[in-house]
Amino acid sequence: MRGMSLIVKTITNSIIGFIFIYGLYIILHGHLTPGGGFAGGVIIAGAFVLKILAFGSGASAEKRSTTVASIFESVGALLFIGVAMSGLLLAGTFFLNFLPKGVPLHLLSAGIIPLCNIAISIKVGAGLFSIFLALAAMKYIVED
Amino acid sequence: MLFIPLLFALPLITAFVIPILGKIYKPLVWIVTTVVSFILFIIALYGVAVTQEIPMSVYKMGNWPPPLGIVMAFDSFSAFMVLMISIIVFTTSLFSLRYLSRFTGQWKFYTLFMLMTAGMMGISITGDLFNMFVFLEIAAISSYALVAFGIEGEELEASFKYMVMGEIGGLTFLLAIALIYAKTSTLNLADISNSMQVIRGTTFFWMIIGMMLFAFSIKAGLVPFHTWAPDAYPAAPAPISSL
Amino acid sequence: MIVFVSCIILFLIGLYAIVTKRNLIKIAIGFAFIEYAVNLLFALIGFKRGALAPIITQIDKPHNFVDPIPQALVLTAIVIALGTTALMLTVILRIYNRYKTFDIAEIRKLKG
Amino acid sequence: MIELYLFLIFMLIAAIIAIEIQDLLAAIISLGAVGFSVAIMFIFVHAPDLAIVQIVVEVLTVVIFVAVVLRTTHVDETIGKKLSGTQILSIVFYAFFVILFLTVMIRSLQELPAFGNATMKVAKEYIKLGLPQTGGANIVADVILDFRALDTLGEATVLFTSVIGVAALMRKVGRK
Repeated sequence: MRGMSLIVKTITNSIIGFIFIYGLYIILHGHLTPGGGFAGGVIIAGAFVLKILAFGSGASAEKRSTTVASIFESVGALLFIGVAMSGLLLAGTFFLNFLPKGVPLHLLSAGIIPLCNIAISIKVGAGLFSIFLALAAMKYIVED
Repeated sequence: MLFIPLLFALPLITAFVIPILGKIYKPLVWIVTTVVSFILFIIALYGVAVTQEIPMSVYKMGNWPPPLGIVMAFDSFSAFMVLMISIIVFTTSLFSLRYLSRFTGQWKFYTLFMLMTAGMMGISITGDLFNMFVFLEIAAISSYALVAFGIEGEELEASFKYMVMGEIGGLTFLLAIALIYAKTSTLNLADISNSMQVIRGTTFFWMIIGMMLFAFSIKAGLVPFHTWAPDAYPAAPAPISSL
Repeated sequence: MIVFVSCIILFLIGLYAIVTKRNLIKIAIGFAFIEYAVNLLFALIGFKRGALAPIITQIDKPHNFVDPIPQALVLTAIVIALGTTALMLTVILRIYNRYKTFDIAEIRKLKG
Repeated sequence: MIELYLFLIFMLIAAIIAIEIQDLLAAIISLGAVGFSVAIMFIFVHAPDLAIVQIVVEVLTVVIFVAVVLRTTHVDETIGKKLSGTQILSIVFYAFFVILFLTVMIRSLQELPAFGNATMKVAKEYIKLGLPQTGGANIVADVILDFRALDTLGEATVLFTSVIGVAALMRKVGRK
């Protein structure tokens, strides 16, 4: 049997959703409460790490997740710099907070800050997950 | 003034795109890198032309006034630095193709190369102390990885040695930033030099100067701290040694 | 004053590991300590007695907050430290795979 | 502030243990103890953002360290061996350096504002302008993602760099 014992697998299955939702909460409320894109991204990456540790994975699955993670990482980074560049292109200044500010203390407020949080969380989650895969799970990355 | 953020944003975007391009069609990576470094060269030439008319232009990130936001200061010295960097980067990427054919994983090389370019561009134009540290670390981390790119024994050892020296320098710089912030309560370089005039001659002043000198001389490989350099240069892939 | 000096002592403990230890993992741990020391010193600099965490919960009350700038900078510094630590451990792992030892004295060229 | 001093002492003891112990796994656990006490001290100085990030980063650091040690060896063979000449020399050098550094450092730390009295020249502006001009209630988030967003872009780039670097260094063969 690959991975850990049945008890670990069952518990993992039942809590992994909660970890995910907690991470999403931290990301989306980054401009109102402590936390933010980085912490939430790491928590979501932690959910994937837990899944791999509990269930184990084959070499092909690891190769596939490395590819997916690296694409997600690039996409997150591009989103972040895209927010910055759209400030430059639409309003004339790099990193200008060009969106409407909204009602203070509400979820939909603070202009570009929640967008940046989401972009950072995608980038950081994917990046740290691929560091984990490279250092802990896989033997080597084989170039094709 | 629009060209100033492009100097580091363009290589950053390229670096973020390359991992996707590398999965689609490999030769595209080299073409994109070379084209981008040529565009950078043109921007740098334009920047030199601008400094002939306006000697000092300040770009405010996010339109925040100087002590609040991060500013980029572009004067004739930084124009010269940017021009030098872009020339080296362009020629290096032009001639890197044949040299790199011996290595595997070439798109990773080009990603790190572009990140290093972005870091060095950022160092030469930033006007904010902490931002300088961040760009310094981008350039440093990508160069540690590039020195070890061939993953042979010598390269790994050189990279580790370089990493130990470089990180001691970087963290000393961060400690100096913390102490300067505690004293002056600002991070803008112009502001800091004004405040430093006031406390000139105290122990604190000399210690900060010493720590900064130590950090920069490690980074630049000056005489007492040059021990990493002879190892790192031959070990690195030849295009990187040129930087 | 005492809190600042304890941060400096942690800095010196980390530097001690880097300068005198021969084990590569111990050197990496030393770097982690230096990073913690600088981050902690930075966060302590921004502390203000009797002030609150810089998060606004009620708009109309007067705000008495600790300094938010060191917190923002340390946030960045922590992540940078994570990046360097990961890269350093990768290099250490590859060095071990090649020489089968963590001892820098046995890895011929790393001496000094 | 007595709790802060207690955790500082705990942190220093754990740091010394981490450096001198022979079992590398135990050293890493002590590293984790130092990191978590740093996280708790962040809470004492009212920095909840930092505490959260420090905790998640610490977990990740410990996981990476343990992964590397489990793939290699967890015995530090160099502890207990006789000190070599270069080592004795570096300890002597280090002792001189510590004396010099501590005297200079303590003298210059006395010129700083005392603990608990931050100057906050620029920070006052951030607190005043944070909510009205950026709309974020968390001032730290305002600073890192709006006032000083370039730093955060740099931070994300550093992480990207190290991920690419790890991927580049974990290739199976370097040369064709």
